[in-house]
Amino acid sequence: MISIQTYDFDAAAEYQALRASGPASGAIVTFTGLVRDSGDLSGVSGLFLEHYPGMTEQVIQGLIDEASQRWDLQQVRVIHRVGRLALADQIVFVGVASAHRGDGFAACQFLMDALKTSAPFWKKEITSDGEQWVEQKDSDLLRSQHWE
Amino acid sequence: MISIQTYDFDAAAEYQALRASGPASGAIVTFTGLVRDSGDLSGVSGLFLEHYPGMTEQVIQGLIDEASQRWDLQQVRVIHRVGRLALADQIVFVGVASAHRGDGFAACQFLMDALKTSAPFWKKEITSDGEQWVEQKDSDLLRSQHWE
Amino acid sequence: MTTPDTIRVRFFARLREELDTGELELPAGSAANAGDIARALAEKGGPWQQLAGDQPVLVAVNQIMAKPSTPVKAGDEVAFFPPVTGG
Amino acid sequence: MTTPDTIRVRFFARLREELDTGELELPAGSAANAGDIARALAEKGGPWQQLAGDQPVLVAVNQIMAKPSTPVKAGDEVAFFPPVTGG
Repeated sequence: MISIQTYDFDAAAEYQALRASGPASGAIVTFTGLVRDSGDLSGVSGLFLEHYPGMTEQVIQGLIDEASQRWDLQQVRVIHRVGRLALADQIVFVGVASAHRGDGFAACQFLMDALKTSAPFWKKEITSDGEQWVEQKDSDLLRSQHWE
Repeated sequence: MISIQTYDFDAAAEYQALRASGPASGAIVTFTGLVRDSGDLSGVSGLFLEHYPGMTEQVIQGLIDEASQRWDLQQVRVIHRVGRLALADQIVFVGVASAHRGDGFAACQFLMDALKTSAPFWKKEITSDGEQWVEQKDSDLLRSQHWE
Repeated sequence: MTTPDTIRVRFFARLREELDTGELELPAGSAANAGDIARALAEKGGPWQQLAGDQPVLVAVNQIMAKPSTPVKAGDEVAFFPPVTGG
Repeated sequence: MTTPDTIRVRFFARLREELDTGELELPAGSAANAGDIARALAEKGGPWQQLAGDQPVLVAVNQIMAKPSTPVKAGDEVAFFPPVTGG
């Protein structure tokens, strides 16, 4: 399931939903991204996140389909927030339930790497001196190419 | 922080503690292992977990120290239950807070792989037909060697 | 139902801000592919030039990642945006 | 404080069950290393033979993973157990 939303999410409720995915699930891997104080700029006090409604959901569904073909997964959950976020706010959640931990770790990491390079989201960092659109990282591109 | 305990843990509280690790944390990766219905045996209704008190904690502390040297981590939490567990019960929790997701994923996966092959825990599967000690998996040894 | 005779062009993030434009419409006959649209808009000068410049600009046609050579026709939605930075 | 003149030997999991023994004490002078202890106990026969057999049995000395050649002395704790299966 995919949610793109301005409001916060409850990571605990998402974990419980993954845990309820059935008696074959032996592993739950979750990733949560938080607004941290230094990105391209230092002294970051918040972010503004823009996305391309419609396309974003399609791209993420494609990534989940690909992950489900490559690994043996019981359940996948992706949440991405958009709009204004403050320092330490939750930005993104990727959770995977699987029988074996290897599949769960690989799928969760693949989805995060691919989200960073393929899903139409754009992040602007806000500091007391102003704001600036974040540049795409070469390291993110390399991470994503690793899965191809 | 390391806990070896017979009682259940609250994954939501552990996540919140990792989230509170400070404004430099941008990534939280968690792994939770659950009792699943098929392991070496099928129709598993529960597990019995034994450990070597004292040595277990030392080994896990050594693994956390190693992970903290290899990757840039803000906080690490390991919980492992022992004693009798039922189907779908939580067995183990490894949570890592880090600035960047690459460090968090690598450290969390390293700790789980190493726990499986280095920490003195032994698992017995319980079914309606009886019980049987689990054999160590070659796949776990290979996963762990990957980090050496 | 009548088919629209225009192409909807959208801009996101830094591009949207620098062009001061979220979307516009172009007559469908003016462009055979996404690259034609970028080149036509670049002729407006100023910040529009970056659509045909050296800076990486991504393009999607009907909400699917595309290339300059991807054909476009009446009723299509073409979007230009910078490399993505979510997650 | 007097130094104990024995070595504490412990068994875990399947070994503990098959030997029907969680721990025992041996006189310290009887063994120079962990392998000596395994071989001495294997002479008890029956399930004890596996301590010197082909099945993998791990050994720890003073709660640190060790080898048969690891020296042991009075007051040490030596543990034998199967390959671990936690997590």
